[in-house]
Amino acid sequence: MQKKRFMITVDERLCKGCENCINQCPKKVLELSAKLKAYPARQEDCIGCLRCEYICPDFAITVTEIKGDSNEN
Amino acid sequence: MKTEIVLSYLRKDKLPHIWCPGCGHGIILGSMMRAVHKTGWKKDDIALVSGIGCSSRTPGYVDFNTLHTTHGRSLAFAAGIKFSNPRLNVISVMGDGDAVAIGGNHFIHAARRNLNITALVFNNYIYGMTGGQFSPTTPYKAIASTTPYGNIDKNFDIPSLAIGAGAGFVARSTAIHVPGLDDIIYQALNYDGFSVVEIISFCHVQYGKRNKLKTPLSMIDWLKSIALPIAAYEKLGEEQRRDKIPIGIFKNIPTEEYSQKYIKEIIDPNKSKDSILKDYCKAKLYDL
Amino acid sequence: MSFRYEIRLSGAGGQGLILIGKILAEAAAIFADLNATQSQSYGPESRGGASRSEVIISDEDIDYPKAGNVDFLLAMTQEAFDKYGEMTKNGGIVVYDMEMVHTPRQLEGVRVFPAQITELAIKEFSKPIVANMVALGIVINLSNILGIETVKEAIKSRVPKGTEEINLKAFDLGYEKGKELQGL
Amino acid sequence: MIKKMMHGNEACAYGAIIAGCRFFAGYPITPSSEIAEELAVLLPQVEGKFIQMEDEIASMAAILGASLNGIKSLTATSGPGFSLKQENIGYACQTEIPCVIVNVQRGGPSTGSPTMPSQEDFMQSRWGTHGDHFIVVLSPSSVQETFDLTVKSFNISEKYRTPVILLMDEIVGHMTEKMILPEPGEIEIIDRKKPSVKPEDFRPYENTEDGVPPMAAFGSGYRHHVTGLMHDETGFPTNNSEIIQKQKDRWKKKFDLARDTVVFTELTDAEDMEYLVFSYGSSARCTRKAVKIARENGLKVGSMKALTLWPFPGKELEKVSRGLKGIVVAEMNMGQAIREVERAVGKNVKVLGANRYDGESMHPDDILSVIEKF
Repeated sequence: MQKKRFMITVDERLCKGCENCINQCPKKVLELSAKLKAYPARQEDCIGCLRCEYICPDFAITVTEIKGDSNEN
Repeated sequence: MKTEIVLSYLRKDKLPHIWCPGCGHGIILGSMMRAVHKTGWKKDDIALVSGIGCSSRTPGYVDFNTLHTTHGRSLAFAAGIKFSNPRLNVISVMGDGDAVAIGGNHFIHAARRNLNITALVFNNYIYGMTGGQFSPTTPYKAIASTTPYGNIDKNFDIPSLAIGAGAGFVARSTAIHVPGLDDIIYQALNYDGFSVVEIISFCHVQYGKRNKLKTPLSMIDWLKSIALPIAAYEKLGEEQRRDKIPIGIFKNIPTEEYSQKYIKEIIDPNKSKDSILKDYCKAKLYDL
Repeated sequence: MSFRYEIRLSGAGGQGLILIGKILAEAAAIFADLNATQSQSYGPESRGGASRSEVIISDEDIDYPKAGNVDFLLAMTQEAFDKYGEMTKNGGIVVYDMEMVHTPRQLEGVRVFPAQITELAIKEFSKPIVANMVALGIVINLSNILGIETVKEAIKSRVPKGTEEINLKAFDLGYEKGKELQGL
Repeated sequence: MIKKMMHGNEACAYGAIIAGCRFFAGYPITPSSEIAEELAVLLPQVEGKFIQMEDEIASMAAILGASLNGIKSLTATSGPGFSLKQENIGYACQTEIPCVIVNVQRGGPSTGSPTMPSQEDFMQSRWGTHGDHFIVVLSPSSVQETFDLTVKSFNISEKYRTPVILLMDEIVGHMTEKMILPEPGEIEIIDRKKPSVKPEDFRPYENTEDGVPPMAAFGSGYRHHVTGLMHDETGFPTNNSEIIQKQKDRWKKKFDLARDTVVFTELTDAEDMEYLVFSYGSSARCTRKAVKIARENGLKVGSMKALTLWPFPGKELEKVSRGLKGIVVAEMNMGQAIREVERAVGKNVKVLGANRYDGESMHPDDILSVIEKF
């Protein structure tokens, strides 16, 4: 079975750098940038559990499944 | 994916919200919006009412008919809205002090009266906005700005209070038990009568910093360690239950909703009419 | 020449004095095309506390709605008699219920009529509750301020549905009693 | 035309329903309870809603909730309840929600004299809630006026988006007298103006020409935010001092423009008067009697009855005060309106108070004895 792949986007206007997402990610995908905003440092490790999305109090994170990848076709 | 749904119900130009970085309230707001989405209600048909406090800023961010009222009075305003226009879906958000201190009387009577209002109590154990004074839910011995030597007040158990006052749907969850919280709120919204969901939020800024839980992470870990499903909680002995909080649905029984009862039992078109009103008030002014 | 007639109905709460006050006022203002006001004072208890109902009847606008120069006093308790007896104007009428007022004082310049009111209501109707209607009949007869038919119209419009007959009968009985009191 | 005997509280209930009121929330309190009792009977007959709330604060909140749905709403109370309602009366002022609050006054402070008449809430009716605000207060002196002014209260509150206080007193509330109802078509009924723009262009606190922004009902498609915080034209909270001032200036403009349409007074025996008795509510009836007696005794006395207490009819009073030998302010309190009268007429006319505050209604002698003092 093909491993699902995900993309994490962080809306920097909304992110307050609280680190909730970073702390709750089981795969340690996210980190805090120099601008004190969360960013997906290891996006390829994301398993799409959505914990970051649920725990973000600021609606800054969106996790989307990457579809239509040429490898899968 | 989920964020898109949440944002579609928010007034995006009002974001970012005023809550502190990491605050549980934002997490609850997201959960609420996903639950509302699941009901399929139209934004125009929802009234979201609040009182005063951090949680009560919620309506400002939500694209419904929104009302930010006076301290403790959310449910009283909500009663007027729901009873006068039962077509509207009415949600009332409150903080702990808002709901059961200054608004305690409205809370118990709303539960007794049983208008179809969903009361969501964001309980962060503290008066956050005013600087960390203790509330009626602040745990025993906890430190607040007005309990510098530890709290000696007994605290309210909100679900017990709601059940005692007659609410038909009573549940508790926490800000960190998402997406389970989505489902509990959804069930509360769908309940035809007065429903209460106590949602344990967290305030690391005012409560946590005084009680050795000064980061969101430490508060989240603390909540994880104390919250457990009702069934698991009930298996514990009395000693073990101390410092634990049962979460889940405590009560969910069908009841007869107040405004429907009023329409059915009080507004009787066959009743003989006052002679003056017959002549002066022919027109029906609004739809029931 | 304008006239102003002041009636004070006083006794205890529960004796129905406010109701007969309203009937008097309605008879005057609606059925007799005069002007009338009815006002009251009462204690916080709905039964037993002092109750006072005042009716002003006039052929012109009633500015001051409180009784100041009482033409007619109905006293249904000893306390009412003691408190208001002497405040009745010279040439006025005082009727008191013999059942309730045992030590009537002498009142100068006033015609005083002791009447069986509650007793009559009990004897004739086994219902002390209609004593107020008996009293009303006496008031109408002695005061001669309103026509008997206008008062009956007002009684019919004010008393609870289904009780018209007994109330009218009690009123008639009171009216006859009034004649008797006047020695007619 | 219907002729009917009613007491003031009953007339208020009928006036409310005929004005279009379809929602009442209240809490029992003497001497206003008959208003609630009447409406509990009558409102369901016109498919309106009656609710007895858990307290006065909740009652006030509930009527505001209903009014936000576009439904004309009423609450009724007396002094102690009026004190409790002040919190949300302030909210109504801040958010400009139309509503009518009846206060059938009793003696105070605190529990005071529940069954006895007074006019001690004159100042509280204007300044009961905290903060700068405007409010309209009407006061009837008869059952007929109670009916008429109840209808007017609703009209004013709808037209100007403001709470209106109907300040009654126990005498008027409990007095039964004849009332004449005009034909249905002859009673003017005003409804609030609704937005005509598209929902996305709706500004709930827009600075309109008359200062009165259109009001959209909840559920009507014009989703908006209502808050007790100072807000901008869109209804959202602001700390911008420029915007705060603009909003408050609009309130002022609104009430300045409305002023002459909401101030009602009645002047009698004024042509040759040398003395004027100023009064309101049931004291005004007593004044009429006092004036008659004074005239019989050769004194040239006239009277002004204020049907509107706030905005205070100072302008009207000032106009007729020139050249007078004295003004008596007759009120059942220790002297509240008298300060406003003094302010209006200045130092040129001597102003004395005829005050009664023993729980009994004012007597013509109370006024006559003061006229003698000039």
